[in-house]
Amino acid sequence: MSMKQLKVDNLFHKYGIVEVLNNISLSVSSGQTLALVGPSGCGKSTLLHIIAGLLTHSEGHLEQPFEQLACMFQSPRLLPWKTALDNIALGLKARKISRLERQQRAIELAGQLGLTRDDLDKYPHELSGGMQSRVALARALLVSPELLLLDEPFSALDIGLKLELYQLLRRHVEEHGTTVIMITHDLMEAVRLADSILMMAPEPGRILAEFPMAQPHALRDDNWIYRTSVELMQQPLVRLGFQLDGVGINHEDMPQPVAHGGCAP
Amino acid sequence: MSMKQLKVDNLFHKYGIVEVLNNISLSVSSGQTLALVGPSGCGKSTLLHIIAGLLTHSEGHLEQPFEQLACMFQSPRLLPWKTALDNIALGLKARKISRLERQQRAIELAGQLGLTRDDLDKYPHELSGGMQSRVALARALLVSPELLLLDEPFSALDIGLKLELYQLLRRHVEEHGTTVIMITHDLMEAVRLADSILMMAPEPGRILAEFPMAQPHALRDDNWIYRTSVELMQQPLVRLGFQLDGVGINHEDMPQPVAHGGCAP
Amino acid sequence: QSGLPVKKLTLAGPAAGVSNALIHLVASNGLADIAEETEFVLWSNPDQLRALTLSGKADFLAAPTNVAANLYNRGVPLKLINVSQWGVLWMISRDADKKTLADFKGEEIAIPFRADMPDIVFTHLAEKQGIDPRRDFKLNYSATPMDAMQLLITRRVNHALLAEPAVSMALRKTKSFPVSIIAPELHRSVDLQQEWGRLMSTEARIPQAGITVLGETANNAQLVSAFEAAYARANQWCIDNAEACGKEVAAQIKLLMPEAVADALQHQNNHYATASAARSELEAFYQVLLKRQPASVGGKLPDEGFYFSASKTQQVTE
Amino acid sequence: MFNYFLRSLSATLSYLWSGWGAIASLLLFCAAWELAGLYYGSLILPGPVETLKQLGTLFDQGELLPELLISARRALYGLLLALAAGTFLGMLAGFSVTASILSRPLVTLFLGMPPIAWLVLAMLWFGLGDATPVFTVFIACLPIVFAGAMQGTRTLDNQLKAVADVYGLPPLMRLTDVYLPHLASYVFPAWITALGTSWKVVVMAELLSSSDGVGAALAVTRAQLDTSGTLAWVVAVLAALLATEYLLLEPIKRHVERWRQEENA
Amino acid sequence: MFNYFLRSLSATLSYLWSGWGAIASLLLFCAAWELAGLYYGSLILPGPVETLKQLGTLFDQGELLPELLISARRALYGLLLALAAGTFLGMLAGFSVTASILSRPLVTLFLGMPPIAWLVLAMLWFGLGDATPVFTVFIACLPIVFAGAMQGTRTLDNQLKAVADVYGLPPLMRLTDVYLPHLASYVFPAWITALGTSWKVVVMAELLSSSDGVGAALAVTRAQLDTSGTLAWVVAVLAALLATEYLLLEPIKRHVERWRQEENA
Ligand SMILES: Nc1ncnc2c1ncn2[C@@H]1O[C@H](COP(=O)(O)OP(=O)(O)OP(=O)(O)O)[C@@H](O)[C@H]1O
Ligand SMILES: Nc1ncnc2c1ncn2[C@@H]1O[C@H](COP(=O)(O)OP(=O)(O)OP(=O)(O)O)[C@@H](O)[C@H]1O
Ligand SMILES: [Mg+2]
Ligand SMILES: [Mg+2]
Repeated sequence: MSMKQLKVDNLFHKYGIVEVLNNISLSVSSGQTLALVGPSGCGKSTLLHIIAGLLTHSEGHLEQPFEQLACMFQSPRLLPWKTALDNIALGLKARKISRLERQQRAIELAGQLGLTRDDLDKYPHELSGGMQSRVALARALLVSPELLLLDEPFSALDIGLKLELYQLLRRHVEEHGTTVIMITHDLMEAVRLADSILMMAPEPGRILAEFPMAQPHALRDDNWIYRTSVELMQQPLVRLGFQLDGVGINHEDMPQPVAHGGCAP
Repeated sequence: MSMKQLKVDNLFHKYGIVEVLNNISLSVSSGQTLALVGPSGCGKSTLLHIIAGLLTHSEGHLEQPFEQLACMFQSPRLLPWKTALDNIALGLKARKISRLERQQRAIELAGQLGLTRDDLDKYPHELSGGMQSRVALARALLVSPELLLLDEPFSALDIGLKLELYQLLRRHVEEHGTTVIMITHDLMEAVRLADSILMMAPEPGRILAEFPMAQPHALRDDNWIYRTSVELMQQPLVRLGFQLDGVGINHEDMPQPVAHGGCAP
Repeated sequence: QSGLPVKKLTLAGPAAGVSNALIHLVASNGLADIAEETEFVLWSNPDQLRALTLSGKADFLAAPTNVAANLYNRGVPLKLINVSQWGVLWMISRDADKKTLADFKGEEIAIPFRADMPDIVFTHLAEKQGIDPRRDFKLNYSATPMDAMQLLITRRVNHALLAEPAVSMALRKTKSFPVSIIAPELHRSVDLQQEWGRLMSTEARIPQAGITVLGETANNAQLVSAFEAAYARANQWCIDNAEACGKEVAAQIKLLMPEAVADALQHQNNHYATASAARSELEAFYQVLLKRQPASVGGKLPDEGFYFSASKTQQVTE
Repeated sequence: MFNYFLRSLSATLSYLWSGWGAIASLLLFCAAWELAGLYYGSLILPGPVETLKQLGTLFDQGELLPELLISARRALYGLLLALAAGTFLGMLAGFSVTASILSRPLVTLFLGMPPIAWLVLAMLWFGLGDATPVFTVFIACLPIVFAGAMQGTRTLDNQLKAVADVYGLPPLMRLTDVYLPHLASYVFPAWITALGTSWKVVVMAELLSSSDGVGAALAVTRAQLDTSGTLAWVVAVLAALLATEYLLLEPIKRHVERWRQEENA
Repeated sequence: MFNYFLRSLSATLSYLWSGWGAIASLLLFCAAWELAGLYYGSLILPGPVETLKQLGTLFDQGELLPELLISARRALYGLLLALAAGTFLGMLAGFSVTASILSRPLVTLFLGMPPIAWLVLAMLWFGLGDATPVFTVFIACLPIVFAGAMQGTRTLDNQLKAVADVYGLPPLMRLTDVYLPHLASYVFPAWITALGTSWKVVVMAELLSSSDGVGAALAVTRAQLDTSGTLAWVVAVLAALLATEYLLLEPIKRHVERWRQEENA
């Protein structure tokens, strides 16, 4: 497999006149998993949408070489007029795979995500919250994308399911060499799954720090994960980003947003 | 304040012919906080909707003496044609409180939830996921209900905000003597906030066990919370409910669903 | 008998020659010794006609004779007083040489209103001279005389069967700019009245329209007689003063042009008869209609009570 | 599967039940008609019995069906043309702001233009055959369908559009799987309105410009003051209309909208 | 506040811009008309210039405005009645399945019934004055509005209904804050269609049953084969219609729907 690299350089984004992303630069190589963490409203979803090609950024440079991508949004966004099964198979239908085959593959994957055959015949409004988000996740995984974008994929799930799905995701990533960018609020989840963690700060959204996780995935046991998360939580920039030491950011400790005018190089 | 008690006795619920709640009995007295935990799809939201009076149960008895109730749903369910501010103030508007007053109170509460004045002028589709769920939470809190029903209120929020909102919720509960029933996937959250934790199992949804938390709220520090959560996770019924020891439930260890025919007493 | 004058009389009529005298009566206050107040109401389609007869709003109603018989046979309390229109059907053609219906063989002819009186008369006369209208003509039915005129003027057809005053309207229009560029000349062709006389071996006239009296008013013989006399005078006045009459009529009925009304008056058959006098001719006419479209006269010959007669003061049959 | 069967069964039953309701309401209408008929007498308003007798006579004389078929053919052609063109143009206008700006005033013109404005032209272009009523129906129905389709396309949730983008739905599938199901709820009322309009308009157009079809027959009965004949034709048309709506459109609608939540959910 | 100002500014600008587009499209239409007019000659189709001249003459003679006002009054009364009754009945039918089952066939009857069926009754009831055209307009517009309102009410998301329940919205507020904003997107196209229909129908009704108003004037010009006069009246009606739509309805619609997401979001 050739080494592709997704690259974001000095990217800015505005909604109307409000700047929500300020001088974002990052890169992810194929097969890697990048976790985006940061407080609510700091622009994580916006960045993901830009990478997915759903939004056009105001300024800066984006290089997105992966061809097949799939995105799981923050809300499930299921098509209300399709059953869970047809929702999962949507991407395969778009690729003109026969009805029988795509249903078989959808049923198999859905089973791994803990969805029964009965659940699959239901329309979205008849599913529980967690089921809806699993259907959305299955929809994204089923197309075996080169680049997988996940916006808080596990936040609506219980511990048991989470642990199972962590394994499923890792297996999937390793089998297909998928590149993953995931947003999460759970540091332990990021530590468990990511090769690198990007900490963002709000107003305007920018990158505070990057924490590479060198430990090979095979060696990450619960103990290491807990320890590393606690260590991470001690990091001043993390405490600052999440405002863990009280209200208000101490601006002197924190990397400042870039003032910009005109087009960035 | 008089002691009211919400009581559910031998309650069953079916969607069509599928039974989703089986022989549920529970009670919550005023001022208490009850946490519902359980795997995805076990009927937690259904139970909450029944208590809120949005669904009529098929069988059994429900006594809901609280007059003012508010419910935060699993998805934000904001009215798309109202700004965040008007969404928050919805309940007060229904109570015929003047525009000025309800806006003032909404702005004040929203500030405590980390929403700025600018955010409040936005329409729901312009808010980030976490902001939407905070707006929904503020909408529920603002009416100072006697009974507060929360369906995974904090799942879309980052650690910093979560910690702040835990405090806010506790303060609110203590000031107003609010009775709370909350659904959560996070055992630590339940341990931190609840007076009692109800563990549910799926297919059909029923109650596996109840764990009272005797420790006074004032004495619950991070250490105690972590320890208690870990202890809880060791409980066989909890491991069983969340299927933490592998796939498939060992049916012999587990309380069996009640067979029922005809009307329960 | 209640004394004259009565308070108010409402006269109703269509946009056709039969209304000329009614309008003159109103305009010249010719009913002053019969009624304190008079008013003319235009009816322009069968719905209005039905509504008028049933709402009791009209006292005297001008209508085609077959419509009058139809209403009578369907239970409307009315009586025919007179027949004033005796010749209004004409063929209009682009070709000046056509003299009889037989000359139109193989041609396309526009006819307003299928199964209405002009159509029936036309078909009857055609068959009388051995023509099968469905085979020998291409009949092009339109919904209104206006549409038939349109077809004629825009050269979609070369011949049309029209009734006065549409005939005069069409001829007037085609002689005036800008219509004449497209339609340089139209001709008053076959006079269907003449054909009727020739083929039925009677007078060259058809009892086509007249005045009826409606409801309670019919019981007031004195009033009806006085009205009949006034109408006859007004009718004669219109014939004698075609242009003045045209102006009066066009002022009331905006659909009509004064010149066209005057033209029509000049070309009409100046016969006039009371209902009883016209009875035999009427019945012959009704027989023709009955044979072809029974519904157009209400399914049967109207009985005795239909014809107003001043000598007998009958009760109106309900 | 069993579930699915039950679901269809209950849908069919509820449909038949609604059929009874519809018939009851029609019978009520007939009762009112009978009363009014008694009051006004048969020249103005013959009662339903007399009208039905007349209808029977028309049928026996073999007049009814041929004329009805002629009108039905014209109504159908005009309607189909309007549905195709209106839906297509409406969707185009819904997709593209420019198309919408350009097309809307024209559609308003069409909508508001009284038929006499172009009846002459239509007679010139199309003569006195089928084409004039077909064109009249087309013109009358087009704006109705257009408005529905445009609004439906315009109101599709951007979130679902993003899903279609991300999963690379090809244009046709985007249409059939995303737009049309959403559109249905806008387009169906428009179609039903258009259906009714088409029958009414074809009759009026034939009345004005044709020598066969129901309209022409109506013109004859009207000129002959044969009110019960007129009403018999009207009843025939209405029966055909009701049959099309309840035997054709309504089942399609129910099938297409089966994903909608039922009342008490 | 500043934000809000910018927002309204850009909305107004885009509205004016769309106005230019509409005018351009109308001019295109006029060009086509001119061409057709040249081809057919002025007896069949006078061009726009001649028609406008004729319109000017009508205006100078003081004929135009009074007749237009008479027709406008009738169209407006009929339309308002239809809007009120149609929206009310449609919403009722949307709320209650029974009401819907009972009312729908009647509405279909109304929709499909050719005016001749009841014109006589209307003339008997209402005489030859305003009431008959008003009633005709009412009957013609009612089903259009009804269908829109019913479908709008039916399609309101059950989730939002639950919100209204839980927060105890009083009936009026439920209407104004929940149903009407959602309904708007269904009801506005219906209203615009009804507006156009009302003008067309009032003209046709006056043509058949009245001695004043635009329809009666049209009847005169038509009888006198004065084609340019006919077209002048038609143009006057269409101008009035366009003015109502673009100066009245469209701004209201934009205001009510300002919460909708813009295209590229
Ligand atoms: N369509 C929009 N129009 C205007 N502003 C928007 C829009 N979408 C998002 N925003 C604003 O952009 C900012 C970032 O939003 P974003 O959804 O990217 O946050 P996030 O990091 O994903 O937050 P969360 O963790 O709560 O989901 C927020 O302030 C939000 O209000
Ligand atoms: N409207 C409905 N019709 C039919 N079945 C439904 C409906 N709503 C929920 N269900 C089913 O009921 C069961 C319980 O759903 P519920 O939403 O109560 O689960 P939950 O415990 O809240 O799960 P989660 O944690 O994923 O939100 C699920 O199997 C779901 O598919
Ligand atoms: Mg987000
Ligand atoms: Mg739930």
